[in-house]
Amino acid sequence: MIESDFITINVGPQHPSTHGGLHAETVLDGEHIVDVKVHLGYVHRSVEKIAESRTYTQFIPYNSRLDYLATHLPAMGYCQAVEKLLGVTVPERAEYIRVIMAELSRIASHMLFIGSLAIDIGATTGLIYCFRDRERIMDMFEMTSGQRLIASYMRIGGIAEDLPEEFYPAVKSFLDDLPYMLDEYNNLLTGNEILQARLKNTGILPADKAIAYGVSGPNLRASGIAYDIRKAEPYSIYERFDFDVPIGSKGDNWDRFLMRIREIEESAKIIRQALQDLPEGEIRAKVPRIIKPEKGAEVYHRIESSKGELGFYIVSDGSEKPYRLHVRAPSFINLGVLPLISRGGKLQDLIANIATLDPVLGEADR
Amino acid sequence: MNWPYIIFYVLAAVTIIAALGVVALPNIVHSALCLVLTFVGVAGIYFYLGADFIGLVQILAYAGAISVLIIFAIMLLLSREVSESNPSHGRGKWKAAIFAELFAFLIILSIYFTSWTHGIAPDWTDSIGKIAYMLMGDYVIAFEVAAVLLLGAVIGAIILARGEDKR
Amino acid sequence: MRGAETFFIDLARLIVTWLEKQGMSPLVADIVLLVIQFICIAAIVTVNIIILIWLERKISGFIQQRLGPNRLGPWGIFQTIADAIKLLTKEDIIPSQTDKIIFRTAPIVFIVISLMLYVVIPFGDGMAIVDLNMGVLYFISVGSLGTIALLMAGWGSNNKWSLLGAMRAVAQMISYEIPLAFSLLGVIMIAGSLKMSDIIAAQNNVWFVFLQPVAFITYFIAATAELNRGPFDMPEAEQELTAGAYTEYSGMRWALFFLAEYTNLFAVSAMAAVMFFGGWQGPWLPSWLWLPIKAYIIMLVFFWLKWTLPRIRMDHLMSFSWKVLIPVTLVNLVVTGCVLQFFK
Amino acid sequence: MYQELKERLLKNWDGKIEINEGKDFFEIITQSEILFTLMEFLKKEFGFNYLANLCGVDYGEKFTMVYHVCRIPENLKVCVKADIPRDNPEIDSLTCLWPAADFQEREVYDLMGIVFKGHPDLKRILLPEDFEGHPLRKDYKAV
Repeated sequence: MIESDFITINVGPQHPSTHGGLHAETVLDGEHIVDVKVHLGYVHRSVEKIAESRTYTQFIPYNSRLDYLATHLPAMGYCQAVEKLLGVTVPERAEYIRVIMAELSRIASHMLFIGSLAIDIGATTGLIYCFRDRERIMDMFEMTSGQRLIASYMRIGGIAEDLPEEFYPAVKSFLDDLPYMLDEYNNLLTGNEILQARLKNTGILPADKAIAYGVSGPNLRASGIAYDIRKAEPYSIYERFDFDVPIGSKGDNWDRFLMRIREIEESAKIIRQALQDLPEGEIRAKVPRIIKPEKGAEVYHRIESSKGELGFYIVSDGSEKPYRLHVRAPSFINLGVLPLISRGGKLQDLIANIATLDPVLGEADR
Repeated sequence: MNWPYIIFYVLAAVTIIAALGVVALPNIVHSALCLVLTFVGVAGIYFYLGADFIGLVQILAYAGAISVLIIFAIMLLLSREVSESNPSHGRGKWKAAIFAELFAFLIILSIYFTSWTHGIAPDWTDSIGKIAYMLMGDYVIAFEVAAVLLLGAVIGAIILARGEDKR
Repeated sequence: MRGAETFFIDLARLIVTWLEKQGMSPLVADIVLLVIQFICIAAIVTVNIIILIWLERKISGFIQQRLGPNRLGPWGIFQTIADAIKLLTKEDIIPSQTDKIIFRTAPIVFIVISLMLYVVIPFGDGMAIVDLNMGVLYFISVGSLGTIALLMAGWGSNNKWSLLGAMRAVAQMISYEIPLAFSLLGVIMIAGSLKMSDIIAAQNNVWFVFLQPVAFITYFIAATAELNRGPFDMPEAEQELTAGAYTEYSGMRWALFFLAEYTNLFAVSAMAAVMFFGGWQGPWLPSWLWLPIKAYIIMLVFFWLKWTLPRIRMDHLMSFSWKVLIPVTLVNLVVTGCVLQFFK
Repeated sequence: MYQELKERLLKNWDGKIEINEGKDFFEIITQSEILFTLMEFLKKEFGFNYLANLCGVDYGEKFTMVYHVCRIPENLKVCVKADIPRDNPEIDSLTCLWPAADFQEREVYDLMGIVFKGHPDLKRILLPEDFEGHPLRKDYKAV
């Protein structure tokens, strides 16, 4: 009997389907994956070190560059962490606007997920459709902050500026059109036989493994664990909104894909309620110009980002700069599960697995 | 010397040179590709002789499928040199030479002693219909038996190649 | 009207008689005519491909709600020509660790094989270059040689992605040749001939697509796989194998592969038109316009599929061929044979 | 639940651990020697199945490892802190309890220079393998 050799190929860091500088060293037996090793650090910017030499306010824009696909979420998480450290209460209106922005970011990120998953498995057209719709969210970000991709709109104690007049009709028409957009995705992708064959029963992540590996966010919920920090430990004003936490059953790629489509609907629900209840008033709390939390104060604040549990651990030494700032990046920890779900699959499944884990390398490498 | 002869000699030359390449080239993939060329050359000679059906089947089955499978197997083994891929390479060189010479001698003898007579060229305008009637008429049992035999060989090969259930 | 119909045939006759008047023997004149025909085919193929590439980009743009090429010439029609010039003037890069001979010959082999397919295609009434007695068999067997070119490209590049792409190409093309040939057999059984002109003549009353719908569908699927087009574009698979067998190719060598793929695309579509849609037969227009029209309509479906569907997985692809397509085509053959026998 | 946890913890490790309540997280301050057994206890006895976060802090004279452990989906939260001497920065790896620790411990090793005993593949993860120094230490001088 002739034994064939294994082939080791480097999927990335220069590869069209690795969502940035991800490097998966893959050992193949023909088309079968024997082993995968994840190498990171190709876009490491040492954000945590930079934080130690920036004041609390100066560090805000760096957050938007962590998860640049859902720009408001990390900024919101950071600002809330600092507010917790200071004990600042954010005005009602600012909280509502934050929630609207955060959920719009989540929708933008999930739309990009669907689009990039589509193109990763060869459906080029799906990408364009999702990007076309995501563009409208980008336009809304531009209206509010002047920036499309990496808006730094959040401030410690509130937000930078109030919503402009043209924002309301834009977000309303977007929400009205959203069901049609989702219909289009469902017609083009979800109902597609080939896509279902590619995603169903591939990259299975059982619930116990998902928890043990620290997987969070939609990837964890796809495995059937109803754990959403917005529900489990409501931050901001999330306890006021009525929304569901969709869960999957198997934790395969198909569940992870469906999770995103259903979360878009839930996010839209939250935005609708927030728009309805949006109060008038202040948009920023009175916060001293130079922020100096008390010495020895520390906080671990976590929010439900579009990728999972995004945590900020901040230690203060009483100066105007954080003594230590650690970002618990969901993409980084979710990637740890890639070898587990890819082993024994096919090379083409690996691409789908990377796409459905939805890593953002700016966040994973920091 | 007229046109048809030139065509024949060109085809023969291509076939023989390619066949020599199969055995002489050091790189195993090169020799496999030469094998394809040999098959195509032989197919050309079939065309030249008027056996167009056999010529096309030669291209379809040998050049298009069997040689490709050979190259496929070579690629899977991932070794470029003949000496690497064959552990018994170079062993028993002299014995091989003696037997090859004996064989060549036999062929020369048989060529020499055969009385080559030019037959009347058959009417080949509908060779395919005749082949069809023969396969499905007179020789149907032999044809079917061969088919069953091949099926058995394919199933056996698959079972052998799968080996132990690895995955 | 009559003049338009036989325009090319009259032209060919004129050339031959003129050559014979110059004192050439009929055989030499025929060979000269053949050379002219080959040059014409090469020219037609090139122009055709320029239009095809432009059309595919426009159609993909339409499907994806973009404009597509729109800068050079009206509706961007000269974009492909500009691209061709760019590709021609690019530096010819041959990576140092490649198998030089194989790397260089692979694109040439591929384009030559795909051009050879055009020899038997009847572009109009009596306008095949050679109306071979077994034209269909020729088409299938020469088409099967294309695999070797991809293998050579994949092996010669000395790149793991390319090797994987080549292995996929071989597995895919060998598996799909069988349903391709079997689905054409149904048509051949009804027509009772392997000759293209006979098959077209047999469709005088009714197109074979109505008599052999199953065969047409299986042919279409198998042809998509043979052409390496989406959703079966395994060997290239930009998103997985980073263009597979073509990874190391650039400039004109890469363009040759591209050209060969489109050449094949037209040949296979023309073949589908001949086998299932009555070939060059059609009212009003001259016959040499009908075949391209039918082929283009079939190609539009190929474009449509490619730009809509995701890529299928390799093992699904193989099991689809062996477990679905081949049994279906075999059953189709048996049913066709029984019906033919019954109505004889 | 937290009350029961407190009682059991004090029973097992009285004097060796310190418990702070009333914060966002139920906080246990422990020593690096008993960290592993404590964590194992938390996981096995109280079902803290989810290691949310771990990171190191350089306090100049010592390092502190901070672990945030949760039990999901009930969302019980515990923060465990352990000091490590600066001259011998070693602590037990938690990879065998929570595979989630794998990447995070490699990150701490990479940036902070804390060695995790029993980690299967302790290599730099974010920085190149030939990088010198550990940037998140306070005495690291960025050029």
